[in-house]
Amino acid sequence: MATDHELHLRDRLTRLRSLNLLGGVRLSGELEKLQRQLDRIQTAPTDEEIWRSVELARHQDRPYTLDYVERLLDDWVELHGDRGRADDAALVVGLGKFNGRTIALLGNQKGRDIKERTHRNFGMAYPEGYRKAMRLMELADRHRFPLVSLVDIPGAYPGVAAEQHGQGGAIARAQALMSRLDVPTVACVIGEGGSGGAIATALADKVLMQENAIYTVISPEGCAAILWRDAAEAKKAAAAFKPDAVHCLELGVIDGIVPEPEGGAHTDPDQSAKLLGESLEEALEELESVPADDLKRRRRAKFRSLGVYA
Amino acid sequence: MATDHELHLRDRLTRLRSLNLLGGVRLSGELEKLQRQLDRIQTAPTDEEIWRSVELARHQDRPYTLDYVERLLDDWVELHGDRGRADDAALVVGLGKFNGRTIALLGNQKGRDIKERTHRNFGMAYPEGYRKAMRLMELADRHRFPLVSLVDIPGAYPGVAAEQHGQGGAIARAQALMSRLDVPTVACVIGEGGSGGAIATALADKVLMQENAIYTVISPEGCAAILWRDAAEAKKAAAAFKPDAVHCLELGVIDGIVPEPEGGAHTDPDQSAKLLGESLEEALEELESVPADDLKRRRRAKFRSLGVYA
Amino acid sequence: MSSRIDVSIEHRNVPEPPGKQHPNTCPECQSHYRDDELEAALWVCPHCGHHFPMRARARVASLVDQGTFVEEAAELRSEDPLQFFDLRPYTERLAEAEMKTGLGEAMVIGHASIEGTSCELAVMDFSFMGGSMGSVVGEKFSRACDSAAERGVPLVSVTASGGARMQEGILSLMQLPKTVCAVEDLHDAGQALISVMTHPTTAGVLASFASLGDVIVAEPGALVAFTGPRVVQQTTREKLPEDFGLAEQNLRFGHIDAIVPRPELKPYVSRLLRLFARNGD
Amino acid sequence: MSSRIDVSIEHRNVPEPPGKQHPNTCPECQSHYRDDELEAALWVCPHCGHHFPMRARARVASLVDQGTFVEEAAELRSEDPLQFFDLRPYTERLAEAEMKTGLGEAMVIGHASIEGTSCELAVMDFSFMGGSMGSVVGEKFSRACDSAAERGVPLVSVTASGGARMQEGILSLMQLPKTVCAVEDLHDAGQALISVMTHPTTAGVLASFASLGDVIVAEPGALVAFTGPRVVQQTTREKLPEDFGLAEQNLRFGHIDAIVPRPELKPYVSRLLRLFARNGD
Ligand SMILES: [Zn+2]
Ligand SMILES: [Zn+2]
Repeated sequence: MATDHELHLRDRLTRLRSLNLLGGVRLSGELEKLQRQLDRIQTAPTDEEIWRSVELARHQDRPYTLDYVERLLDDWVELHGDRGRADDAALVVGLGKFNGRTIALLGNQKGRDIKERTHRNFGMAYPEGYRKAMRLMELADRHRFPLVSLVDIPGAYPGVAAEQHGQGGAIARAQALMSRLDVPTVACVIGEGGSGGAIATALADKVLMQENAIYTVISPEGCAAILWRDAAEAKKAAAAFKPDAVHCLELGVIDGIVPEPEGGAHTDPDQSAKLLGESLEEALEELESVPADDLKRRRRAKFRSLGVYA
Repeated sequence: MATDHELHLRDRLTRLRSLNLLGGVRLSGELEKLQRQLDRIQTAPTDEEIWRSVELARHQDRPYTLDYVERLLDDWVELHGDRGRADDAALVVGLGKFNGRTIALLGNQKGRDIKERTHRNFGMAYPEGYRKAMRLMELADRHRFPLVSLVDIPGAYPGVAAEQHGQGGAIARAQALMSRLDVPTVACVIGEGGSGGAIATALADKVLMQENAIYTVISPEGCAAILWRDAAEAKKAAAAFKPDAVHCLELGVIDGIVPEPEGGAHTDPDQSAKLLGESLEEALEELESVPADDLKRRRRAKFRSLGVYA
Repeated sequence: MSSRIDVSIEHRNVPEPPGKQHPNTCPECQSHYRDDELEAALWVCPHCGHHFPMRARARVASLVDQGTFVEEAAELRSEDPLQFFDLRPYTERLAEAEMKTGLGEAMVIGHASIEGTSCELAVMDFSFMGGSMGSVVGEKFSRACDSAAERGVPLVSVTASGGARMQEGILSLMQLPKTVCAVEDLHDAGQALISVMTHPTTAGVLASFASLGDVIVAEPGALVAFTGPRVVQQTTREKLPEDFGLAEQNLRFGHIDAIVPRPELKPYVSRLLRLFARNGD
Repeated sequence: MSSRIDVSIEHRNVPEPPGKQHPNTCPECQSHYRDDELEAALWVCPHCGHHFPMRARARVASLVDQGTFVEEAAELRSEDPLQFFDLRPYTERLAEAEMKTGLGEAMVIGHASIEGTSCELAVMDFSFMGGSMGSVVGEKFSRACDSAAERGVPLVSVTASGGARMQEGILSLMQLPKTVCAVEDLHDAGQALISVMTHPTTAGVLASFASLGDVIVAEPGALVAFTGPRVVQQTTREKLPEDFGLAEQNLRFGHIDAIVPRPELKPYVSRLLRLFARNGD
């Protein structure tokens, strides 16, 4: 299986090498990075390992957005409010210095204890949260701050108010805004990248995943409940739709994998932050050399190329 | 007094003629138009006439936005909603054909009977209404439709929800958006142009007033209640702050006066619409020949030049 | 962790199964019709106005000037990138859907004219796997945007979708940003998207291109919600408002521009097409 | 027509007169202080934290690095374009305000550095005719934007305003679009506006530049409302929420980024200035 998976990756590498890269769709350095990823991955994820990722991605001690902010940014100023109705604590936004440059950062924020979890709605934003995120995106664009988005949301929130306040439209418009930004954008799934709630803030020039993060169109439980008519078959569902980072890389959905400490990000938050910081820096440096028009064109072309059909 | 007022206008004309028109602030044709206005006005408004304007501007039979839409536009499609929380009936927005071209039109809409007045909150928008207006402005900008704004609002609405939903910010942002539009914009006060509620949708390339409309920073009653400590002194207040069209033209606040039928707009809505249509057409034709960048620059320069100080 | 489970079932807002009721029986007033009666009435109940589901080809025929529709990208078919197997293989489900519907996928695209004005169309069909958005739906919509941009005409989309194409996993989610980027490219080319939402327009389709229409209209009674009432009720245990998630609620909350009954849709869209036709350039 | 009257009194959200209470007596806890005590405490009650009004020059001194403030446009004075006369002539009111405050108008502008970072400042003074925005306030703010753009530094505004300058009639309203356009020009020049709202920030100032800050902060307990509680209550006859219109409510409803107690304001603004300083270009 390991060999099999490695073959897949090598195969993709070969195809990338031979590809006529239309209109600069792929950023330079892609091949080298894929090679490095390949060298690093020793074994491909088995069904058991996929499930372990699901568990680690949801681990209650896993570092959240503000844990990384604290370790990676100087002069952090959190901003609040959608300038319309509310300040949604499930999604934090702000400005800070990252390796000397000002960046705009947004991220889902889960809670550590039951009170904070309720306050932050388990990281699941309301439409007001997406609108706050859009405000930060506009601020970033206006002042040419690169945008970093940390994604960690079980899924869009299924609530009465969320629907009444226009959740579908808010998620659509957040993506549309990201597709229009003239600044470099990097998204990283740091835990659960759940469905529309995740993609709302992940239409980025570079999309990364931490090694044990998952990225899904529906949670394993939700998928199992529908297709197997039994939410307990979640493990089976996960094995079937493969939400792990390696498979996402293989499908071209993400651009790179951010390593975690042995045993998962929660075992060593400082080291996790260091590794995340290195990947973000690498991505930003590469993007900062690209002209704004090209950035936007490449970003859209990348997402418009996703899908497999005949 | 008539002569006196005429002298004022002639004086302004003389000053305009001698002015070194910095950076194309004033649109060409301004002088000719002022001359025409001057020729048309036989008598300057007395205190009595100012108060008559106040009464006519508020006349219960005065044509409202939709009365003009019906008479001036083909293929009218009203659009609804702020894409967030509500559809505010106090402010209508839509698309239609005006003399063969598609325009975006927005306007305050008062009600005719008590039920409609309540439904439309007497034309006083909530923040949701300003956000709906902004959505139309963005639509106009995206598709290069000229924007026409008809202003008819007693004043911004003093309600609990209006404050909680961010009325101040909404009015500020509506203006900011108008200052950024790349399309020709014409605003016309067709009744009451009351305070922040009016200016929210009146930061236009050309600002017109109907002959008997009023444009005020505060209603006569409000001003009287504060300065004379008696709302009944409204007539005195109106005479003091001069909200009529001729004085607004004289102060450089508006660019032209739209004639009304003898006796006021309500006496002949068809003729009122015809006269309004002619003025709008003239303004749009002039603006349509100006490059987008110049439009925006001139628009901002015009508003930045308003005020009298030493 | 029960909340986690509930929370996640957000991509399957299929309307309640009609039980044993015949598809030609009106679920609102129980009137029963012959096929040709319903077809003649555009699948709107002549008695109570209930809007029955409408198939993609019938929808196209009801909107365009006769004989003007030219289909595009009809040959596209889904692959099975995950070799997905639940109780049955994805490939089998696809084959069955094609057999049942006569369509290669849940969306039909092409160009046409409506009351004499040219446009591009992208019409979904709920009968094909619940109108779920997989790679082919995303690609077809994306091509429809490009076709509209090239021809310099507006795009009219008619949506009907119950959720994600789970069998394509994360690639199904990626059709959201894909179609969003396609709309943005269409807008940059100066063209409009007119979005017509029919029952049901939910989940990923609502959270992407359908909500980006320059004008958005819905059919009466259509469910227009990211998460449908059943899942919301399971999660929140709240009593839901009577019209929760319906077009009527969406209009009241400011999310759509109008509710247009099916018989009025063609002239309404036609009027919009005239408005969005380029101003003489 | 009583509703019309109520509706219109929206530009005079002056806080309730303190009655005969001495200005150095805390309205919250009744503690009384000597001038030098209050000055040393930045006019924040050492006992309960109540923020007393702060004069413009004191505010500038509390924010900038000592000796770095250079005032601009101090010579501007209002004219009386309407020859406005209510119970007294406008010119008399202006002269009295200048005598009382030692200021030519309700706003002071200039450039300075804060913890070593350069910026432009535009600071209002409520003591000058209730901080009402007439032509000179608008012009000074407008010039502050240009000065910031020319120097390539952010602009920090500190607002305190009870309403419109009614005596300048419609020209007072025109200061809204004027200052809005100035902020947009500042933004086009790549510079930021940091908006600090102090008690009270209402009416035209709130409905124009103050709400356009890239970052907006308020002092604790500040009234931040287009229409103040008194007029809203008169109009709606509703019982108002406890903190209606206060900074705290504005934070909860998403209108401002933070509430910053006065002693923390300088380091907070300084941090923002470092963030908005151009990234190495
Ligand atoms: Zn029926
Ligand atoms: Zn105290």
